[in-house]
Amino acid sequence: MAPLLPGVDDSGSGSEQAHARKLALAGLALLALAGLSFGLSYLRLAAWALPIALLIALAKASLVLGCFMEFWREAVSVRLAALTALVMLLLLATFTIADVATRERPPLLPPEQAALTPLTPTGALPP
Amino acid sequence: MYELLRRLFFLPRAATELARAIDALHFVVIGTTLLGSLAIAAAAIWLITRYRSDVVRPTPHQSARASREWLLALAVVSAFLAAWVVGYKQFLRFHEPAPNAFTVYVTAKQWMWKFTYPDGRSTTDILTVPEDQPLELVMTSRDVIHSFYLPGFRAKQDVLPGRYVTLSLGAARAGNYRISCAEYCGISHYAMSGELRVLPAREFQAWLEAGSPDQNSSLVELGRTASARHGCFACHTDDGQTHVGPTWSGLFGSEVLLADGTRVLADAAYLTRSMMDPQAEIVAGFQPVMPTYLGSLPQPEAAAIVEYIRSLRRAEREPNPTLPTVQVAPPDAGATRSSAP
Amino acid sequence: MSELADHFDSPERQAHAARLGMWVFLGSELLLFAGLFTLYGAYRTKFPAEFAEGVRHSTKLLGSLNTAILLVSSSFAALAVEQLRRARRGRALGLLLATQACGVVFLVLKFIEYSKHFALGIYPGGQGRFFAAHASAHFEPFWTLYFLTTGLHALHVAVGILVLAFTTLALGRGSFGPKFIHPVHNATLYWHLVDLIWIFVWPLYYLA
Amino acid sequence: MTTTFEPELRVVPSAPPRVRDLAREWLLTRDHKRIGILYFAATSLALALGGTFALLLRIEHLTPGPTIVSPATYDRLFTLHGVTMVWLFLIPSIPTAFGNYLVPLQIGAREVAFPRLNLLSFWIYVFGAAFVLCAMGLGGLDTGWTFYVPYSSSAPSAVVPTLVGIFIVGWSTILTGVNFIVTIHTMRARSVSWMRLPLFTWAIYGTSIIQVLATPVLGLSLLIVMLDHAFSWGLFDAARGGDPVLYQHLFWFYSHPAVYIMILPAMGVISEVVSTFAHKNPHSYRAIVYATLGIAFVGFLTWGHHMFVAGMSVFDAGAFGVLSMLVAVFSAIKVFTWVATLRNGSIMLKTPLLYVFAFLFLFVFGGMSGVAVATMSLDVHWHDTYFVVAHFHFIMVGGALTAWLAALHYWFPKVTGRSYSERVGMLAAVLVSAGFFATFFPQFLLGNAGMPRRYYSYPPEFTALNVASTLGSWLLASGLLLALFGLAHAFLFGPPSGDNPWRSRCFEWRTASPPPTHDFEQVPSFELDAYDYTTPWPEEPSLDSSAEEPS
Ligand code: HEA
Ligand code: HEA
Ligand code: HEC
Ligand code: CUA
Ligand SMILES: [Cu+2]
Repeated sequence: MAPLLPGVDDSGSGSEQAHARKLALAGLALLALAGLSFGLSYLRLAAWALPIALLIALAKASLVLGCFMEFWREAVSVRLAALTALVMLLLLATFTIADVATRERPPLLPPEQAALTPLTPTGALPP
Repeated sequence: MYELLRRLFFLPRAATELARAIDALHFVVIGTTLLGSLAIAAAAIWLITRYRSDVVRPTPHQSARASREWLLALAVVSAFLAAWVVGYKQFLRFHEPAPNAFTVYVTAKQWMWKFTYPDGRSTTDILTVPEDQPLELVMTSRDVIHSFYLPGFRAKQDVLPGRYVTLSLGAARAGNYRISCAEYCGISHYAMSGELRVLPAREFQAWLEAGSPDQNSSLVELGRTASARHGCFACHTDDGQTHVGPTWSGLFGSEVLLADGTRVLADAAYLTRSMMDPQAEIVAGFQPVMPTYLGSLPQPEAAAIVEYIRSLRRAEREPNPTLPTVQVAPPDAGATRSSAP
Repeated sequence: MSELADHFDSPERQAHAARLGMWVFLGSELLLFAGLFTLYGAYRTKFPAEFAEGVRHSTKLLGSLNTAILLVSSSFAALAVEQLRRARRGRALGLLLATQACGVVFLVLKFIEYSKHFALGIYPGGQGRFFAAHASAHFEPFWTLYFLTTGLHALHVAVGILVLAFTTLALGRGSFGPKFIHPVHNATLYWHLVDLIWIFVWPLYYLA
Repeated sequence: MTTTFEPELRVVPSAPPRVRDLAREWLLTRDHKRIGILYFAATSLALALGGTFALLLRIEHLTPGPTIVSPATYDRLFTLHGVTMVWLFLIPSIPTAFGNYLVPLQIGAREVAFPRLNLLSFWIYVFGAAFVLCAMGLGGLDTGWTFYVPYSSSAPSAVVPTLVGIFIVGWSTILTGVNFIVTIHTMRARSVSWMRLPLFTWAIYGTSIIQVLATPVLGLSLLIVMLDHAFSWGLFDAARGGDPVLYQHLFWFYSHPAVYIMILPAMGVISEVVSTFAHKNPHSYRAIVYATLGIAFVGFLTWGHHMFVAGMSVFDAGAFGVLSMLVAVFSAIKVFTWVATLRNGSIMLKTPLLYVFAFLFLFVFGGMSGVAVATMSLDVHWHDTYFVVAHFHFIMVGGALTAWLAALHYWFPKVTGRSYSERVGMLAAVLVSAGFFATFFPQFLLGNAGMPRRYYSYPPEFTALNVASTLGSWLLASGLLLALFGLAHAFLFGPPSGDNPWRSRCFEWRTASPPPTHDFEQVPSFELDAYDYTTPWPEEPSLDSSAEEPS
């Protein structure tokens, strides 16, 4: 496989070469995952389709981060910076989606108030 | 005491029980604010005078004990959380569906308030309601965001285009209350005001009878024809039979079980939401197939249909309710979308 | 351009500063897209059916091809840095050029995708005959978000290409060597971020 | 980066070479101190503009009906005032002017990490600010500083150019933030470990994190509004299934953290001034550091408290309510620490400390009124009334602007090497505080009485309180002018101050005042902590503080 890929060759010291091979492998794994995701999209997974696709995306993202961006080799400060940004993204999304998802229903009423008996017919107007 | 504090704080007369409760919390929180900031200032003055020195001397290195810091933080946070708990409970009351409510539809547009009553009549900028009956507003906007503000009720709710929002106000004391628009909505924002008149029951009845002489068909009747015209009966019935959708008979005021397991009270607000945003709350056992009527069903007709559905539970006992006659504005020409696919 | 600016006391510190600066900036970029992902989630919660249907109307094959292209380009970029570390400037240059070529192909395909949408009468903002024909459902949020997200992403691809091009030029002029590669590294980091974002855009708008 | 940066710019082509050189030396400088001073000049200009707009607003409210301007002009004025004050003055003011000048000095560095980026970011700011002001001055904008859709997407005014300008200024904010984060991480002198950093630097660090993470979200929301206004994309248009409340989520996700961008640097100033003038270590250094970081992070979780009545779900409203209470605790911890620092101190009562005193009272009042508006049922009444206007002016003027003045007086000798007149300074401080209180306290009561904000005219029963507020604003303005006059006079004619007139131990005072071009003749070892006042410095006679008083 190695000669097929530009940038990977057999010269150089062992560990350097291993690293280049690792990168190439990561690239292939990414393509394979993308293929998997693509294939799965033809199955009728209904409600599961999105979570599964996102999980695969997460796996791909970890590959890019870990292998290409050398995330784990960076200084702690760098990792913290990236992590903070991610956390903020999740916060923004969570609270905003929670708003849309929980609107127009007061779920926090005590049950005895929520469970009202049918109204008197003259509810509309005072006698 | 309450009256004194209320005047001291420049608060307008409170119209409802809830407004008074909110004022009580107000006094506690602002009282703490005043005392707290004065205490901090006093402490600072005292320390500055006490330790002021003309010669700069070395000072001892001091460090706070962590346990004390935590205790202090805990004390402050519990005070704040207490305020939140009380405040949240009161806040929820603005959103609780009230049994027996007198429901008014509010349409906001630049720069006026339009009110549609249960009997179908409409007024602009002046809202007249009976005393001692909980008041519920179902509101929407025709253009930008406005905010319906009743200082006397300590109540406010943004009014949004394309959505129905509700505001439960509780039963009010008789009197006149100022209505303002509190969300900036353009050049005449400051002039978008109105008045809420709460009348004792007898006077209200008189007001009802005095108004609208030239109305010729009951709101319920109008609701029935509107339903037919908009094709509701393709899926709904008024005689108790289940069709594509649930029957309307006996629906109003009942408790509806939704597909996600929660229960809601079928009040005017719920019914309106069902028409305008049917996908939001799906009745258990039905498919989410009902189209939205947002934009195609004008406000007065929606109100009429709700009144019609409301009438369907007493139809068995009390045919032909003697509701005052109504006049409904012509179908909204400004509706942006047709319902036909 | 000399390798060490006079206010830094060591090359390591300078490299660390450059990398940290880049990562912090990438975090900032991520939050630019955070708003779009958030809007996607919120509108999808509101209109689940329309979104599912919208995904079915998207140009899935082209979009997936673009995914593959970006993934490959990212691998090239990573390998380029690796080659540079081993002082193989020629190979590194080639790989960087290949990365940019991938980016250009991506943009061309994107352009084709857009013209296909336009041909169907799908324009941003719910304009076009597609929306007139589906007036009872709300497809507008999906498509407007689609154009906004992919458009902004494409803009980032374009900027990434420019950044890489400048880096390649500087590399060709011999500004960087094995000890001084963090400008190249930073340029590829930016490219990887563009890739990362696409990795999530793709399933959301094309697959499910 | 040692090669000369060839300036192509001919600033004043026909001017004699000396002026040209001077202009080039300043306008293209990469010296963090000079950039700080440039920023100071630019942001002060913004303050003067914004303040002038504010005075006009107040004059309009002298009578219930029309007074000096038309409704359309009034709407443009409050938008101009808000936009100028927030983006052109308060957000950049302390971090860019004082931060640029002092952070390198406080960490024992000779420069910020990216000096050229720093200069670039200044010019981006100037360009963006000019853009905003031209757009709003020529085209007018009447949406308020919040640009709520759908009004802003159809408002008949210069929406797009103004937002483009703010977008540009946002870039400057982000670049500055990146620069400071990297500087503080990588440029510290060897002996300056994290837990020895001066507190002002910590504050700038926390601020920068917010700047970097929040500003892009503002950029996106403005972009969407622009696309809507220009091309009718209508992403928030209800007729097309859009939801205007989502815009508010995005906007406040930026703008609530942005209020901490405004207050954190101010708090940093207070920490320094209290410690220096009490000549004592902060009562708890760690508490302040952790509270700074706490505010920076938890501050991201409370944006929804601006939307309690906006049609948000009651579940979300409750969550944001409780989180707002949590963030307030960090501020309380800081306040208690500052007060406790005064204990057992050796206090030198000078103008900056007087401002700190005003800050303590006004910030606690304003902050607690923030807790009050975060109490959900109370906010239903207060939202979008003058109560909220009073809340944020108490914090932004009574807190941040006061701290800005404190910083100005505190570091004046550091920057100019001259001392100002304490008598004028103190008189101005008293005038500013009294004027401030008279301006904004009545606004709390107006809010209680139910006067909505952004109102051109108001019912006559509100007249008395409004007049009081307007009179107060004149007192406030004269106080500010007096303070500026005092400093300008001292800048030209003030006597030399010596290197360390306040006997501070903080790191920036361990070099000459004003500092040499490369900050330190030789970077000191900083053996003594920044807040170690337990020993007298050997070379420093324990001075009679009255000897400092300029004649
Ligand atoms: C620098 C700016 C700044 C700062 C720091 C704050 C700080 C806070 N703000 Fe404020 N706020 C604004 C600027 C700011 N705000 C602006 C500009 C608006 C209006 C925007 C618009 O609509 O145009 C606004 C609006 C605003 C609202 C919305 C009101 C409405 O529109 O309805 C709310 C609601 O919760 C709020 C809450 C808070 C809280 C809880 C804090 C807390 O962080 C405060 C914490 C501080 C303290 C709590 C003081 C210290 C406490 C003590 C020392 C304790 C003393 C002890 C006891 C008495 C027990 N703010
Ligand atoms: C940093 C923020 C900041 C600051 C410092 C101020 C300062 C002041 N503000 Fe501002 N204000 C806001 C931020 C700020 N404001 C915001 C965000 C809004 C909301 C806008 C909106 O609704 O969209 C607002 C709204 C607002 C309103 C409400 C308008 C309305 O809703 O209708 C009012 C009304 O009184 C007001 C008054 C004042 C006054 C009197 C001052 C005074 O403190 C000003 C004092 C300053 C001066 C007087 C300048 C002094 C200097 C000179 C005069 C120099 C002269 C010139 C040279 C030497 C060249 N402000
Ligand atoms: C295509 C069929 C269809 C049409 C046409 C239709 N509906 Fe419905 N409707 C349904 C279905 C199915 C439900 C139950 C599921 C749900 O809640 O959405 C429903 C539910 C409702 C409910 C809530 C009933 C309950 O038991 O809680 C109301 C109110 C309602 N519709 C009103 C109307 C009105 C008014 C119209 C005409 C203007 C109308 N519908 C037209 C199918 C339809
Ligand atoms: Cu309507 Cu303001
Ligand atoms: Cu806030």
